[in-house]
Order: sequence, then C-alpha cells, then structure tokens
Amino acid sequence: MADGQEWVEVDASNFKQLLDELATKHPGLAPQIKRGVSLSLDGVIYREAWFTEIGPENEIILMPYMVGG
Amino acid sequence: MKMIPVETTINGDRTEFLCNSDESLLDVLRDRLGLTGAKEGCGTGDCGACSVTLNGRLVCSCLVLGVEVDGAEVETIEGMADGETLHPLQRIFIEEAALQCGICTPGILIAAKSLLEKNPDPTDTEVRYWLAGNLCRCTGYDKIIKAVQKAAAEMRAA
Amino acid sequence: MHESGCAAFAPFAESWKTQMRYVKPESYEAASAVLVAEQGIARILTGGTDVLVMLKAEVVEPDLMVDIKHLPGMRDIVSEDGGYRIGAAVSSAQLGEHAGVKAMWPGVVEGAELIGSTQVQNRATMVGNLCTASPAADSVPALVTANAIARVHGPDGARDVPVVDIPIGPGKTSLLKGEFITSTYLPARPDNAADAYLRFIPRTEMDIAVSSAAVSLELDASGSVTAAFVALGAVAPTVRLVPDAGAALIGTKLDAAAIAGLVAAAEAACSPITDKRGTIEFRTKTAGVLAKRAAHIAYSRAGGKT
Amino acid sequence: MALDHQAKRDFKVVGTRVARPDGIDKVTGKAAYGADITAPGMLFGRILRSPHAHARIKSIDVSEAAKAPGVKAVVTSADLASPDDEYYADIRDNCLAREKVLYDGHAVAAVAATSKAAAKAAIRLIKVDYEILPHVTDVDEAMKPDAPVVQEGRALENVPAGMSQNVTSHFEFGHGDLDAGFAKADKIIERTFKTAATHQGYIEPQACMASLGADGRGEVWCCTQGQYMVRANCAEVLGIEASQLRVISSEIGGGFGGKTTTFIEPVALALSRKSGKPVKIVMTREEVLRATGPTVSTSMDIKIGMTNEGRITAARGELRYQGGAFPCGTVEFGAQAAFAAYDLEAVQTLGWNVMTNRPKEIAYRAPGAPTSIYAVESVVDELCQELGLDPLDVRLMNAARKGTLSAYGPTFSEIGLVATLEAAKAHPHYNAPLGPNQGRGLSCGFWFNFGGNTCVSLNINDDGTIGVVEGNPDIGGSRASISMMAAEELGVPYDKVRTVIADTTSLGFNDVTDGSRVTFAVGLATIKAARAAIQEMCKRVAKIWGIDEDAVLWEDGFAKPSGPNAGTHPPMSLAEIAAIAGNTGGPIAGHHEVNADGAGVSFGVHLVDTEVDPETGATKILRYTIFQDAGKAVHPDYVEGQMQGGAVQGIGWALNEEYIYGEDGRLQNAGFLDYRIPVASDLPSIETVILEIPNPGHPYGVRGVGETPIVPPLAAISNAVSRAAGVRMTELPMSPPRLLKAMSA
Repeated sequence: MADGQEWVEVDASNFKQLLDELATKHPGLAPQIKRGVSLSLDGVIYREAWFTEIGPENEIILMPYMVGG
Repeated sequence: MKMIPVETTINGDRTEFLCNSDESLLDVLRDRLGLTGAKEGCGTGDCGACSVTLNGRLVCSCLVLGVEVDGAEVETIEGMADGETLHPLQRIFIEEAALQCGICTPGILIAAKSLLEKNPDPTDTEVRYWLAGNLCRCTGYDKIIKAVQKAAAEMRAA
Repeated sequence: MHESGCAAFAPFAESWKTQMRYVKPESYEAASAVLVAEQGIARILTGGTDVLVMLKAEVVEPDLMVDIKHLPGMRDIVSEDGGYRIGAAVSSAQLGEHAGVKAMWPGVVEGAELIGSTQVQNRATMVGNLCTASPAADSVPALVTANAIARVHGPDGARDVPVVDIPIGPGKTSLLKGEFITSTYLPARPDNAADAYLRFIPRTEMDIAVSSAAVSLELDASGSVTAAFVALGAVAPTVRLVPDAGAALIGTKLDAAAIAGLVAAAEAACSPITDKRGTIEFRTKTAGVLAKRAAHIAYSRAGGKT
Repeated sequence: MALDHQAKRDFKVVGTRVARPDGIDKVTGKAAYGADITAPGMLFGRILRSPHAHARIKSIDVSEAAKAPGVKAVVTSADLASPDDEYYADIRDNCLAREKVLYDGHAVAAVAATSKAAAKAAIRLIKVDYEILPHVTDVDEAMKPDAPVVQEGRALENVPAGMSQNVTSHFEFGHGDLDAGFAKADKIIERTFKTAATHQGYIEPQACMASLGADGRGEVWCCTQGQYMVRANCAEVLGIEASQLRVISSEIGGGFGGKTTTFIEPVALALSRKSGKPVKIVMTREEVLRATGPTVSTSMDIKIGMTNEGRITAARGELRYQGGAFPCGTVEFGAQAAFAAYDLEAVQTLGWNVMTNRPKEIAYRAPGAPTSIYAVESVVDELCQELGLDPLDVRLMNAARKGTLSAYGPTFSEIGLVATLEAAKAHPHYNAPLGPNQGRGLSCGFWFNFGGNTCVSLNINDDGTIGVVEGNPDIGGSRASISMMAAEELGVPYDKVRTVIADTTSLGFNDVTDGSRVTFAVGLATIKAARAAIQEMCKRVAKIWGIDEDAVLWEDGFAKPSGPNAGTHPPMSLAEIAAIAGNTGGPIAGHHEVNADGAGVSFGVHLVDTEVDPETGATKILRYTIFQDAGKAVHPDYVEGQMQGGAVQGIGWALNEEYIYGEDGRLQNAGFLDYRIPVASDLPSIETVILEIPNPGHPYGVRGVGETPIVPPLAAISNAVSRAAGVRMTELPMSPPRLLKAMSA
C-alpha cells in the first residue's frame, strides 16, 4: 500500500500527526487510514488515540481497525 | 373458532386460562400467564430451554399443546424455590458458577431436579445423558455437571 | 387467570384464520367417526413430538387434531398370551420403566428410548414414531424384527397389521381414512432369545439416525441361531427387513463367516440417499457395521457365547 | 494506566469466587431476557424472508397483508432512511432487502399485528415478484472471474484489477525473505484447508420490543452486546437522532459476537412508527440460523519450512474467507493471528475477503483466528510427525516471547506463551498412555484483545455502600468482576457494591461487549473511577482534620493520616465519610471515561486425546486440558467458564457444526437438530490450568480471556484425530462421513 515499502519513516510526535503525514506522503495508505486503523506502539495496540505521544525510538505498526466477538 | 377454556394446576396453584387450539404450553405460560422462566430456544424440542414437568414427567413445553394440560399438574422454574429458600440445585448452581448467560439455566434446573428425583445418585455419565436435551452454549457443561453432583450429594445427606 | 401472573402483558386479539380444531373423542368409534368426517387435514395426537414440530415449522397445518391418549388402554402395558400389548400412547420412558418388556424385548425398548431427549422420551410413543413413517424412525426396526403386530381401529372395527406393513414410504402409511393404531403387540419369546438395536448418529444424543440396525435372535440349547431377523433403518424409503441377513446367521454361533454374510447381505439391501446427514457410501457401510454389532449384542443377551 | 507497581499485590477480593449478583434472578426464572419484555398495547412483528439465494425484487405488493385482520402496519425497505455511510447502508439493507435479496432468509418485508397468529397469517399475503439470479455460496467458486456477482462495485482499492467483483478487500502481513527461509528448510509441507461456516449458537434468539413516536422519540429494549451500537444503527437506519432514542439492554442469553449488530430492532421501530404502538419481534431458531450472522467459511493454503531439528525457517499463508452477501472485514484478523505464536525470520500472510450469497458474517469469538490458526497448527503438527519431533518441544523452540517481532508487525512485550507451553509439558496429561485408535493433539491459540471506549460512574451511597454504573451488557458474569474490582480498590466488602448496566441515556458511550474487553477495559475504568472517588474522600477528610490532602492515605477502606505532618487522627471509614458527605461538600462519586489501550494479547495451549472408531468415523473426545494466561483472574470460576465454553464451541466446530447449502443455495440445516452443537454427553470434563502473567497495561494485570479459548480446539482435535486415524485431515468439520471416507481412501 505504501508503494510496496514495509517500513517508512515520518516526522511526527503523536499518532494524529503520524497518520496525517502517512496519508500525505503515501497516498496509497489514505483510504485505509480513512476507514480506520489500529496502531501498535512498542507492541501495545491503540485503536484510535490521536494524541498518544511517540518519539524517534518508538516502533509503530499500522494495523486494520480491530474488532472482536 | 372460540378459544378453549383450560383448568390446570401450575406450581400447586389452580389456574384457568383460555387458549387457541394450536398454542403450545410454552406460549401459554409465557404470553398468557406471565411465567417467562421457561424460554424458547428452538420451539422444536431440540434445546430444552422450555423444560417443565407435566404430571411429574420432564417435557419440553414447546411440544405440548396448551389444551393438553387440562386437569394436569405443571411445575415450572417459578415453583422450584420454597419462598426465599432456594432449592439446593438453585443455590449450588450459583455457588459453583454453573451458569454464564443463564438462558438455559431454568430448563437445566428443572431437568436436573427431575433426574435426582428418579436417580438420587447418578454417575457423571448418567447426568450428561439425562441433560443431553438441554443445550448450553456458554459453559461447556463442566460446571453444570459438577453442580448437579454436588447438589445430589447434599440432597442425599439431608 | 393464574393468581401470580405478571401485571403487564398484551391482550390477545383473536386470530382471524380458521383455526385448527382440537377434539378429544370419547371412544374409539367416535375417534374414527370424526376422522372419517374430516374434509381437511387431520392428525392424531399421542406424544405430539413430531406433529407439533411440523406445526411449528408450518410443514403441516392440520384442520383437525384428534387427541386419543385418554382412551381406554392407550396408556397401558398388559400381558397377553405370554407377550405384551402396549397402548399407543405409552411413552418411551414408560416403556423403559417396564421391567417385563425390557427383559423380553430389550432391543425394542432401546429403540424407543433413543427417540430424542429425556424430555421427548417422556412424550414420544412407538406408535407415533411408526405413523410418522420416517425411514430413520428409531423404534421401528426392532418392532419389525420382533414381528410386532399393530392393532388398527377403523370405521369397520379393529384389524391387526404387521408393523412392517404400516409404513409404505417416507411420511406415508398403509392406514386408511378413519383408521388409527390403538396398540402394538410384542409376541412371546422362547428362552435363549434376545434382540438389540443400534443406530449411528454424529453426536451421542439428539440426532436422527443416519443408519440403524435391529437384530433379533433365537438360539438352541447349544447356542446356535435357530431364528434370526435383521432390519435396517435410514437406508431405504422405509425400514427394511433383510431376510438374507437373518439367513446368514441361522445355524451358526456368529462365526466370522456368518458375520461376513450378514454384513454383505445388509449392505446389499441398502438403497439410501445422500443428504445433509450422510452419504450413500457412509450409510451403507455403517448399516453393515451396526448390523454386525447389534447381532453380537443380541447373541450375548440371548445367552450365546462366542 | 500501567500495572500497579506494588510487588505481588495482596488482593483481598479479586481472585476469590464470590456469588454473582444476578444469580438468584437467573436460577428462579425472574431474569428478564429479550423475549421476556412486554408493553401495554403491544403488537407482534413478523418478518417475511426470501426463499431464494439471489434474486432481484421486481415488486412487493403488501396491499392484501395490510388489509388482513389485526394487521396495524406493514413495512419494506421503502420505510427506512438513506444513511450516507456505507456501513449503515449495509445494515439497513441487511435488515430489509432493497433491490435484491442476497441470500436465503434475507428479510424482505415485515408486519405488525395484534397477535402472533395474525402476523403469521398476514406475511403470507405479501406478494413479492422475484427475478431469480444465479447464486454462489462457496468461497473458491465466488472468486472465479465468471462467478455470479453478489454486489457490484464494493471492492476496495487494494483489490487487484481483473478479479471477481466478489473479492472486496485484500491484506498482506509479514516480514523477512521467504525464498531464503524456505531454502534453509530440510522439510517443507504445503497444504490446502477448508472450513465450514459455523454459527455462534447462542440459545436465546434475537428479540426486541420497540416503541417510536411520530416525533422521532423512542425506546428499544433488546438483547444485545451493545446498546450504544443498537442506538447508532437504529438512528441511522430510521433517520432519527441518537439523543431521542433510548436503548435498554435486557439480560442477554449468549452472544459470542453474534449480537454485535442489529437485525430486527430497526424493523420493529419502523413498524412501531407506522402503527403508533409498541412492537415486539422475536426471531425463531430457523430465522437465527438462516439470517443472522454466522462466521466465515474458508479456503486456505499454508506452507511451512522446518529444519530437521524443528526450527521453522519460513512460513507463508494465503487465506480466502467468504463473509456472506456484504463486504466483511475478517480475513485481516485471521491473517494477523495465523502465525502469532511463532518467532519467525520470514513470514508472509495474504488475505482475501469474499462475498457470497450467504447471510452477512458477524464476529464469532476471536473472529478470523480459529480457522487460520487451525491451518497453521495442522501443518506444524504434520511437520513434527514427519520429522519425528515432539510437538510441544517444537513449539517451545519456535515460540514467540518478549521481544519477538510478531508475524503481524508489533514487537511483543510480556506474553505468556512459553509459560503455557511449559505448563502443558509438565502436566500429567501430556505423557499419559494412549490406547489403540487413540491420538493426542495440541495447538496454540492467540487473540489480540481490545480495550476501547468505556465510561464508568461510581457512586458512594450515604450508607457507605457503592453503586457502579457501566455500559456493557453482562454476557458471562462481568457484573460480579466489576463489583469485585470496585470493592478491591475501595477496600470494602464485595457485597457492599452493586453494579448495574446503564441504558444509552444514563451513561456516556461504550463500545460493544466484544474483543474480550469488558473485564479489562470496564475494570480499568472502574478502578480509575474508584480512585477518583477515593481522592475526593481524602480531600474531604483532609478538610475535617485540617491537614494537607497529601497527608491523607487511603488504605483498606479507611482514610488514615500519613507522613510527618499529618498528626494523629483516628482513621475514618468509607461509611463514616459517606454519612457526612452532605456536610463536607455534597455527594461523593467518581467517574472515568477512556478509550482504553494496552489490553495485552492472550495465548493458550489446548491438549486433547481422541479416539476414532475405524468402522464408522465417529470421534470421541476422551480428555481435554486447557492452559491459558489470564493475566490476573478476577473471578477464577468465570475465567474457567470462558475457557471451557470456548473450548466446547471449538469442539463443535471441529467435529460436527457446519452450514450446509443445497444446490439451490438454500440452507438445509436451519435448526438445532441438524446444526449440531455439542451436547453434554458428547464431552468429558474440561480441565483448566490458569496462568497469571500480569498484563502491564492494567493496574491489576488483567488480560481478556474470552476469545482465545475457541482458537486452539480446531487444530488440537484435527491433530489428535489425524494421529488416531493415521490420515491427515484438512477439512472441517471432521464429520463421521468425511473421516470415514478419508480413512477408507
């Protein structure tokens, strides 16, 4: 989706900035971001928390929006 | 065709009602008498949630016509406790966490009571086969079997 | 109304549709008369465990329901000529509680006791099971191998009909308009005789037989089979008596060759269908397996030692 | 909020086995479930359903039905609103079909009448003119380019051009160099698996009672996993405002994910609006099976490479899930979960969501995961068999642990997989002898667990008791667990607390009861609400004592002076503080609103012994043991109950449960007679071993426990049966005809 790249680097200090940056720099990701994504910050999954702070040392993983039974 | 008058005994109380000829006992209990403890899980005798006793015998009330209980004695979950004193099965089901959502619980309690009246000291296998007509989707039956056995032991000792 | 009934529930308006009529006739004759007079669909109510399911599913919408279980003898099990006459409204549970029938015809009782759940067994009857005429009816194969006789009451009085001749196809019986079964007769047994019934179901309870087999044997003093009847269920449009399968056992003590003959004859008698419950191959294979296993149980019950 | 750093916290209430607050109501028949709710003047609703798998609705004539005796309203999709959002438009079109019926059982029209019989009679008078269209119900068939198209134009941008329009979305996860990984393998096994759709099988059919006035103000009573979800769906589908619709959740008779959407509530509201009377709709079991959401059916390819020593070198999976007649989002969870138990250098999982002419899939306990993990764990087991390796040792060697880059992306923190595997290895079950025709199987299971939007309000009553208001229907004893956590935090006995479930107007928004979130997220919010109340109580006491707020410490239900400047004051109990709340500033309460994160993933291992009848293909479950990490078991009985119940649902999935469609596209087994859920006599006792590896994301270390237990049984049983039968099974359910055929091949 992100032009075939598995890992991308962006400047952002929270999830909202991260998502906005991603959607701008990698338009292929925009539709999925609009549909909703979960994010994993160092292994902990966050569903929609825009203002979760992130830093250069953090590993962020974009995941489809999570539901359950 | 007019509704049919039926005179019966429910949980020891003489009860009269009018019902249509094709109405099940379950519909009569739930819709006409306000006794909603018996549940409809399938309406075809496959789940046991509507279990009651009819003249002392365990039946699915969805497979009995309302008109059939004229002159009969019906026992439902509403009659199982004695005032504020729960039947040992009821109390032990709570103690042993033998229910989760609880929708199957009234039927299972009625069925288990009927088993222990007939066989006060059943094996686990006998309990499992007796209750095979009572579906439970939450518990995996394990705690139900244990609770029935604990209640059976207590009732034997009493 | 029930005194402790809850305060708020909706009043019922009358259904506008012509409702099913429910009658409890006062005699066999009256029952026949009302059945003969009915222009629409009539059904007999004994245990109700099939007919009420069909009602619910809107498969059958009877115009008339005739409740006969209160009529004389309907709920009785009586000794007759060394055998037993079983009223048409005797439930499977009631049958299972009768020590005499259970000792003489254990296979018949185990067939009846396999109909549905504990709840259903307290209502279901062998006669109801027979008249539903399902090829998979659990109580029918052992009645067939027992050479049970149904007593049929009709407009012209009573007649006796072998149970095997009652079902003529799925959901169809040989009973004529105005006729209904009042009892079944299980004949007397010599010593060294027994029967057994087995069915295959995917679970341990609560299913309709995918295939089934009943075997009834009589042995001589040495343990050799002198009479053998084998019937299979759910492998043909009706429960099927398989004379070749019985013949394979006559004069034997159920040695391997006899059993092989039984299995081959049983499989050969199968003409099942593939449906949601099983395939042709599966039904055929398991019918043979069940016949073999039931034969061993019946043989052992009859006092035979292999 | 992170784990309380109180080393080995000494719990007083949490971890005990208290009686549940709704126990007496539920053992005496008093508890009111969906179908038990009535209202004065109520009408009975009934729904007309499509007999066709796929057809265009040319016309619907309701005139005769509307004139029928007792009928007060008839509605079709024309009576519903037009939501902008595709998500809500799909819900609307699933409630009442618009242009086409998309599956056997799809609702077409509904009536409300003065009796059940009148409603039943009236729906037969509705005339629908159908143009029958070709249909497709199998996932692989539906993916073929020339397959009948269920809905056009629904594919996401990530679906490559040229595929069938039934393919609606595509996902890809993984990392590393697959080719290099497979090159290092000594043995590679690649297999294709199929699994049938199963149903949640809750014993309580969907039921609701709804009332809606011409002013757009209304109420709905229903059995649901989420009253706020019902409110949103109904408001959108009816075109009314959420504030004017109050939704009250009844007791719920099971859900397992199946009650996380709406089928009948919008229809009942539409009938109520039109008739001006309350309308009750109760589904029949047949309707539940034909027209509510079952799970996906699947077709999956799994390829795994392993060294002779048992190290997995590379793994690849391709999953195809059909989710019924609307776009579904389940394959992505299956794809992410598939290899979660393994520490892999090279892994790739592809997923395809596919539409067919079947009812719209809805979540079922760990949606998507049981099937993909079944396929993966089957291949791992076969590799162990082929290479002569111990299946537990191989899983331990490859197990994901803290620091593992998971197959779905994140790096794991504290997880309990190795601990559960070691517990299984040490358990007597693992080395117990087996007889002829018997086999032992094991499988790992995994679920993500979620937190989500949660509100809790906690009130300190003037008699020193506690009321907790939360917004998630109690599906398996959660009111007890929430009361326990409130009692624990406040330092009061459990029986001083009563927890109730709010209606939609009484508390802020809550996500549905799903994702194993309630004990975690509602518990977390309850603890925070309690802490807010404690802070307020300490503030009041500080004023009374004339000391700094910081100098008041809360301990075991008492405010105590603490520190050098606190002075000596006799401790004040919660009850004493509550009694004088009116004098110290008014009623005391705490509340907390959060979108909870940090739920903490959950792993489990199941061990099962089976015996196969070689002549009939019947499988008997002989022994079953579950090992699962619960983080912290708040109420151990109900944790065990979740584990046992989930395992038995998995046993049903493995052996007998399946949606069977005929050539005509109609469901053939829409009843509990032939949709065979396990009965008591099918099962042995289910033994449970709870491990407690605290979740750092919760103050008490709690992890969700509800979903993981349904994941391992499919593969555990398939592995046990495959070993017992001497033939590798690759299709579920392993019904006797299927197993006997495989053994005879």
